[in-house]
Amino acid sequence: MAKAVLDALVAKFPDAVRDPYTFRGDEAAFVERAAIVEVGGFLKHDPAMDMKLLLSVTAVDYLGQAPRFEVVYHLTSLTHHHRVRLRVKVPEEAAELPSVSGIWRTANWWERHVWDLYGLRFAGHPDLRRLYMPEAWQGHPLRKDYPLRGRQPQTPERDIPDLIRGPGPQPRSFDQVFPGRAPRR
Amino acid sequence: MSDAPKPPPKAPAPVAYKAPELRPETLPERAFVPELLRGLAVSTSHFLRNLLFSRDPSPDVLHRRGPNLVSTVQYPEEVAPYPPGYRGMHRLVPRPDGNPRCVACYMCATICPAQCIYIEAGEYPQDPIEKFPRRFEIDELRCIVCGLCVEACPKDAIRMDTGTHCKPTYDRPTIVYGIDRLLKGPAVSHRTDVWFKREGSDPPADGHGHPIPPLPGEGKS
Amino acid sequence: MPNERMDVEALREDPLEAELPRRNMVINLGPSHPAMHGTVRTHIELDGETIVKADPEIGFLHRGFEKSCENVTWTQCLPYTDRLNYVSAILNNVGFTLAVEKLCGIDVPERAKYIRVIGGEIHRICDHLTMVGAMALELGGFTAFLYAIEARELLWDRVAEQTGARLTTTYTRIGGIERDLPDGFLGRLADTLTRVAELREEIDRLLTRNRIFLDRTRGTGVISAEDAVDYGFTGPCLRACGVPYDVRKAHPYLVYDRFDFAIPVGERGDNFDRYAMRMEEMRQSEKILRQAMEQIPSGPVILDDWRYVMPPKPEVYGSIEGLIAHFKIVMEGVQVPKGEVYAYTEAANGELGWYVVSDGGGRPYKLHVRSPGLPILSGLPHMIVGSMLADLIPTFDSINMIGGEVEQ
Amino acid sequence: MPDQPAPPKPPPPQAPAPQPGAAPALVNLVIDGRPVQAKPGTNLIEAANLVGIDIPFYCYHRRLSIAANCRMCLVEVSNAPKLVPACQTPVSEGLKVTTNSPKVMDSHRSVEELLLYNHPVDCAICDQAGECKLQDYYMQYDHRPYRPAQAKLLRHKRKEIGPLVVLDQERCILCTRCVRFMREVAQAPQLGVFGRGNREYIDIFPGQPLDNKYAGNTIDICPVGALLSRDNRFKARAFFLSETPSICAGCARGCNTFLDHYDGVAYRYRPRENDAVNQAWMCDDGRLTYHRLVDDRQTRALAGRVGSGQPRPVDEVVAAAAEKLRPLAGQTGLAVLVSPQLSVEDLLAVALLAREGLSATTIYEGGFADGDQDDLLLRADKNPNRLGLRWVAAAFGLELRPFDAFLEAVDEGQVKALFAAGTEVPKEPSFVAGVLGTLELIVTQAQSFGPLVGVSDFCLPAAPHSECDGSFVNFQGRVQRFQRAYPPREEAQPHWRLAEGFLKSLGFAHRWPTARDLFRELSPRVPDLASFDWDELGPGGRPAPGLAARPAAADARPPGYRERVVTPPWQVKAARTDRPAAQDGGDGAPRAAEPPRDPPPGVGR
Amino acid sequence: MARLFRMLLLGVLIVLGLCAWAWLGYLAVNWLGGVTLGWGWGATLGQAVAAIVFIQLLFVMIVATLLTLAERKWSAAMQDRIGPNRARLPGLGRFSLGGIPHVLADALKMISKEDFLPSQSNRVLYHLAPVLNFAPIFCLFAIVPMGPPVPIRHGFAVLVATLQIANPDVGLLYVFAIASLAVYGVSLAGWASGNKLALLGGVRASSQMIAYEVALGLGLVGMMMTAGTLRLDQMVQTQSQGLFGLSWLPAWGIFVQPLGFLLFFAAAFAETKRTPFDLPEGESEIIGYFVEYSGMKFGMFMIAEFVEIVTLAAIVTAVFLGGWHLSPAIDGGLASFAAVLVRWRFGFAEPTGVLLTLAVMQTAIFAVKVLVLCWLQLAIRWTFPRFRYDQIQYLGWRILLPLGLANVFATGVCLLLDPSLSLLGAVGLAEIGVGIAALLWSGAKSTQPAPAPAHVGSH
Repeated sequence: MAKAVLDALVAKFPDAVRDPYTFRGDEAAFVERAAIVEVGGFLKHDPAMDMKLLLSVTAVDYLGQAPRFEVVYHLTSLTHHHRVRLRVKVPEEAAELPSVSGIWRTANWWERHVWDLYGLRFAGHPDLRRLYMPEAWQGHPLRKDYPLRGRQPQTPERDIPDLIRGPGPQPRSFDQVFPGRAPRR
Repeated sequence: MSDAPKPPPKAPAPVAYKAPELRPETLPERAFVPELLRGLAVSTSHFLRNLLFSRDPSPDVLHRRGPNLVSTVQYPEEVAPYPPGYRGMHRLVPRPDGNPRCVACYMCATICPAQCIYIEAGEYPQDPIEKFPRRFEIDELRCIVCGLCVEACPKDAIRMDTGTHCKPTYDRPTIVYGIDRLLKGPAVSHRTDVWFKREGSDPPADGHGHPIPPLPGEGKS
Repeated sequence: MPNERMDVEALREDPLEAELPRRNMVINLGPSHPAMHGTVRTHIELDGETIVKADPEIGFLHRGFEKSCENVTWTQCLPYTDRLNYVSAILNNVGFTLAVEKLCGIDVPERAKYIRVIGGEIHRICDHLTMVGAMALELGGFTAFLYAIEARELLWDRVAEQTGARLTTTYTRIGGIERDLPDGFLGRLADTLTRVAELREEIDRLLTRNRIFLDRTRGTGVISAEDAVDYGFTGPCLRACGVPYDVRKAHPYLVYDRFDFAIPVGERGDNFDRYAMRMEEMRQSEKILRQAMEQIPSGPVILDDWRYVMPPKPEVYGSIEGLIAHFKIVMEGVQVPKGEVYAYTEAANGELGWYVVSDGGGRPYKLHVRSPGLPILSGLPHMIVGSMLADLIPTFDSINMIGGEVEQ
Repeated sequence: MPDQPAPPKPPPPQAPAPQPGAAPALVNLVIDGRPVQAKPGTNLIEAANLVGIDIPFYCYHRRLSIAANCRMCLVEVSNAPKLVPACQTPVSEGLKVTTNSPKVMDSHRSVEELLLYNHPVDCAICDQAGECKLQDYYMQYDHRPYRPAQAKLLRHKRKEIGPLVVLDQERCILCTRCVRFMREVAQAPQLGVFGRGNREYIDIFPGQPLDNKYAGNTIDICPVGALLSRDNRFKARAFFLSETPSICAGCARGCNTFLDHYDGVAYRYRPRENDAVNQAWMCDDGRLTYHRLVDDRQTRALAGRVGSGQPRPVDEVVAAAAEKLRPLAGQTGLAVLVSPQLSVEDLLAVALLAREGLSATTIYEGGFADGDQDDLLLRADKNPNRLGLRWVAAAFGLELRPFDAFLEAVDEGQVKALFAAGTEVPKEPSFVAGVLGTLELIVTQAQSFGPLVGVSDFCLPAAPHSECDGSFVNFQGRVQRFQRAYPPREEAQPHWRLAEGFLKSLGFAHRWPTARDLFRELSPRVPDLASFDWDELGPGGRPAPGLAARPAAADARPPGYRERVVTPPWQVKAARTDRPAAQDGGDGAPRAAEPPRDPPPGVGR
Repeated sequence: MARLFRMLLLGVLIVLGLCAWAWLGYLAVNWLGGVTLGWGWGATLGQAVAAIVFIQLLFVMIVATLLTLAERKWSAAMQDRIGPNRARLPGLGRFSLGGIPHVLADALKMISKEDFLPSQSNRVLYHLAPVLNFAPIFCLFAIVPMGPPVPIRHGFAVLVATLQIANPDVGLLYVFAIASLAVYGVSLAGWASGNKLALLGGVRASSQMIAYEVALGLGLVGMMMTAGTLRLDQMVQTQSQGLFGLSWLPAWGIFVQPLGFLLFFAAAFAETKRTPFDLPEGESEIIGYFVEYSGMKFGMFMIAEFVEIVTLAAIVTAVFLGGWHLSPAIDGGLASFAAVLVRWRFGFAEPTGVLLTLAVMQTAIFAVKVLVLCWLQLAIRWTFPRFRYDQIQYLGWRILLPLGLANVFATGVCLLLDPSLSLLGAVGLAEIGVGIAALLWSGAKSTQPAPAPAHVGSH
């Protein structure tokens, strides 16, 4: 059903949309970074597509692969009930892509979500702030190289010892975990 | 449920969307008082029923009978029964000889999403089980009662069938439960347990095919 | 901001006619506030009692759901999903396992599907009762709230029988469900539903036609259908605007295509319609439940494929094959094929989407939740700017924001 | 020192040249439809590995003779009617190999079922669970229930056959890897196969325990849980352990190892393949040296002599000790004792401290006493970095004198004060402590408790090589990096950081955020280190999806189950800004940090 | 059934207790009045002192205190709960006394809690506000007559003993004057706390007071015209007659002025600042003008609320529910019963004794009416949602005010046409009939749960 969407997309944007595929019933295609706004506008406004509902925007961090990041858009149509997934590759060196919040207002928060957790910037976003983390947070937590342990420098917290194992060799303060690398504010 | 699988029921034709009827504004609604009185009647009827009639003390709220509608369970005096299968506090299941069935395989500690189980293994010198938990501690403050440890136990050694929950305390260390407090409840044995297989040593004493009469408490995990 | 200026010139010319210097009042509703579910902070600018600007700020309940899930096995993710929308945990469980099963390409037994529907619909009623009760409570109608909570308690008792826990169920498993329904459960569930229906109708009598309630909810928090779609609304909030979109109808999953039920649709997209949607959906859910209770077949409740499902306990206790499979699943997790899927279900507040990426290992490489609450919350300023401070409360209630789900 | 412009970076070492007379005619074959080019004589397992196809096997080992008795690696080939064992079959031109046909899969499944037929239900008590090939291949190829036919055979369980090894005959699948290893590599055929048919079993000869120095390798190569270590039996489950590339500090060989650790505690060493140093083996003595990383650790800074030392903050103790040392600087009464257990980075910093901070011209060599030596791996010198010590001392113009000379000097009363980096001494420590008790001032940096700590006036906690990054120089002159496995215990710090503290207290401005910075600043002074690129072996992250990194261990096992310690992004940034710009030539820093940017709009709201 | 019996017994006990209280009150009034009369100071002072003790301290304060418990117990009964029953008195074992010890526990808690002073507050006003709120409300009860006047001879003087603290000629005007003072306490509390939300609450309270003072007054104007006086005891007297000459149908305010009753009740309810008029508190929006208060200062706000409930119930009883009268027929029966009692006790029907006994019974009737009205207020508070700020103004200015004016006009016309209350009573009963009809009609129509739209909000 949504195969037609992919076909139409490839036909309309032969340069920008590539590698359409279907996996487990999900239709998806890769979209060039610069063309996402154009493709999104087409998908929303074309009556045959009519994808008025942007379900979510998220990103994946393929650490170690060449374009490291990938931003994923899920779209659906409330009239035709077809769905499509757009994948946009974003390299780490230029972690920025155009914002679609001008097309779907819901993208506003989803793009803040991606910026907060992955550190990808959206050009043209009206209000690109962190969504969950405090503004002073360092690093972007959902990146694969963000450590699981360790404390953020601006959140001095009381030490909560592990009841069973005791304080022991567990990381306690920043200096103990990473000696000599006291972070700078 | 009968054993024979029923054929899947025939699917009725899908129903089209339909909107509920929205009625226009009525005079009684606009006039405040009648609808307010009707609301008042609801609470008053509850009030009078609960005031004048006595309460069925059945701890199962659903099955309280009579005009009184009070659904409170007065906790220490009345205890609402936990349904069978309710995930209560952990217990370590004993063997018939009183030691825990646990062999310190760390499966529960591995699957525990909260990492609240701490185990230290020791070695039995002679026992065919070889391995036992020298320490087995559960930090009940961390435990999220998901029940995955019970599912992950390959020896039926940890269960959550106590029907109670962890008692509150005033300090944190006392809420770490060790073997002494966790080991309780009836002993359990399965026919595949190691101690049935190695009564003697060299001549094979078992197999899975040999029928060994089931013991009390077996197979009720 | 025209309100913020001090019109000094005019003051000098004619002190009586000049606009008095004034500033808008800025207040923080939350993060700790009786009407802010979870811990949300809403930064509000007031002109008198009229809201000029609103900015919801979330993150106080952010627990790093995705990061946590990326570092545990697929099975261990399940307790985390309970805590997304903690009022309707089974719906989250079902959504997550459906996503993983879609990626694995497996289908669960028929009975498991029905049981998932039953658990899910019970929790849908619970969720709607919570919303209705909370709305009544925060509008001051305490009695209706407690009737809703009483009904919810009864349902949670059934959930406890079914799953072993009242709130955080951890009920489904990849390939099926954790345990079969207990004996006599369906009968007790039918009794419970009857009693819940009584309480629901009493709430209805207390609220639905009450002029005060109508005044408070009609015409407040209005959003048009176009705006709602643009903001990514789904679920009852979208249907209240008149858009008949329900995943259970549009893309039937599990066995929803076998039930006869209707999708209530509103007209105005205001708080009252959202409330009415919930009331009506509870009736429809009860209808679904009664049909499911009639149709449910017997049979296994979980797959018999040891790559995805832990072997039955006798096999684990007695055979090395079962033990190995058990160990591998516990130690390394279910080895989910490499790939990515987006699975979607109708949760209590809208489309719950799971974007799952697997690298072929035992842990999710990426697990993204499309929580229905987040887009709806992002549309909150649109719904309340220009209305009064007091309207924020029913609006906030009617979108039924669940902190755990929105903030992950 | 930092003011001087850094010398140009030495050219990176050339990749080892291919075998002379290279480019022998390659053989072309097709495995599962993929063309493969392999050298003649390569067997099918290795050839399939070239294109990322895994053929399962139990008995095959790259460094042992081929037995082909497990029958797990049977594959279909175009030139034989029956399935052939891939380990034994060399590649041939035009061969078509199928490793995933139904016939092959059925064979795998049958073999697996056969091997599990008599296997005890033991995963719960077996230390191998989690790195057991039976488990891996069962899930991969069989995953079907048990078909009961008759009782399982019972054999000896838990037979302690040597000081380090315990044997469970029931779990054994008779792959004979251990027998072959003892015969071919250890040259001590202490294990044998006894019995016939399904009563066959592996055992030692009566009255002759498995006591060879290399017997521990049989634990590593045993694909199942039949041979297990008595040392860390039941201490930790294999699936909890994370592995970190490390170096054995047991002797001057410097065997490459994996250090397996969990939650900040080391549990074992496993050999890591390195053809030039240790092939795939290590000795039992070295295997047990991980205990030094765990037991009797000295983790608090102490001030005050003879057991009365009170824990104090490290900075305070360093400053106090430096104050005491300052008037002694340049005097002959101050002796500096340096242990060759220290890493190159530690030595560089300590040498700088001795030469410039304390104005010493001689240093004394500490370290453990010599021991056994053999032809395979063991070296008499039981210290991992003696050559490095010599290099560094020479480069810093320090005369290196043996420990006996130090004792003589003490006896003659020439020594009034001692600064010891590392408390390992070649004599009986309590004897040395008694001799040193007469000194006026003893400052030590110690990693573990001992008599020398007891007589110290100031004792600082030093971190062993499992807790910091660094490198050792083995007896061949080979510089080998090791990685930090976990954060230092409690208040311990690497020797070089303690030395940095001393230098700072003595008025020097050296500051090294990481060991890498230290090495880059100081190693140009040492000509022998010039050709070593410190970043050759950078810290690893999580492997990319789909590319399951197979560690080159003696036995295949998936990477650690628990998280690794990754450098957090904010720290990398700090490290980068700290580094002098002149030396920022390499790009070896972990690429984790986002480039610094302006704050996002709306921050200062 | 056992519970039903217990509850009935409890009701009888309460009535008997009220009788005993009234009897003691009359004796005290008589005695103290006699004492001051004997000293030549006139009887007023002594009567007032006795009435203050018996009405304000022994009735209002005790009822208000018990209402704090009753609010919880009664709301629990409406909501299928039990309510507080855990506090125990030492020595009484497991008897919970229906939760009454919770009142003591509450008081203990209030007194022992930290007395918190926000750093941004105005110290003086912050401390003063609770008193400013409580004092006027406490004063309101002064003009309420709780029982009929009983002439008692003291020597040569006749002392008219009555359970009323003061009986000024301005009567109800006193109520308006003093009630509007209480809002100062609320506004000042909101302002002095230095909290924006509290300030909003204070502002809301002031505007609400302004809007509802008008309706409050207009609701009573009709009754003033009917009774032709401002004095409450005379209003009660007016209501003692039968309507249309029927001895079973009393000419209560609620029958001759149903609209006035509704207006006054609604407006007075708004004055108490309880749901649905609890905007100044609005605990789910702004947390209320007392958000920064703790301990006994908060306790004073709270107890003031309950005192206000009792006062409102008493004024409504006096003005609209016939005070201590039931109907002429029942009053007559009670008088005969009193005579029988007195004769049984003293052997002959001593006139003063008969009057006193009747007064005691009628005072108890008054008190029971007050209690029932208190219950009604609590039921309303726990059932309805809260208005919005603009809706409450809309209700006050655009519904209650015109209705009140119309009511005054209609009352005037009726009284002009027929000074004996018959026409007024007929109109009033007609209004009630229409209301009941509408209720029944809506009940019949609203079997369908589907909602109806209301008018769109005013913005």
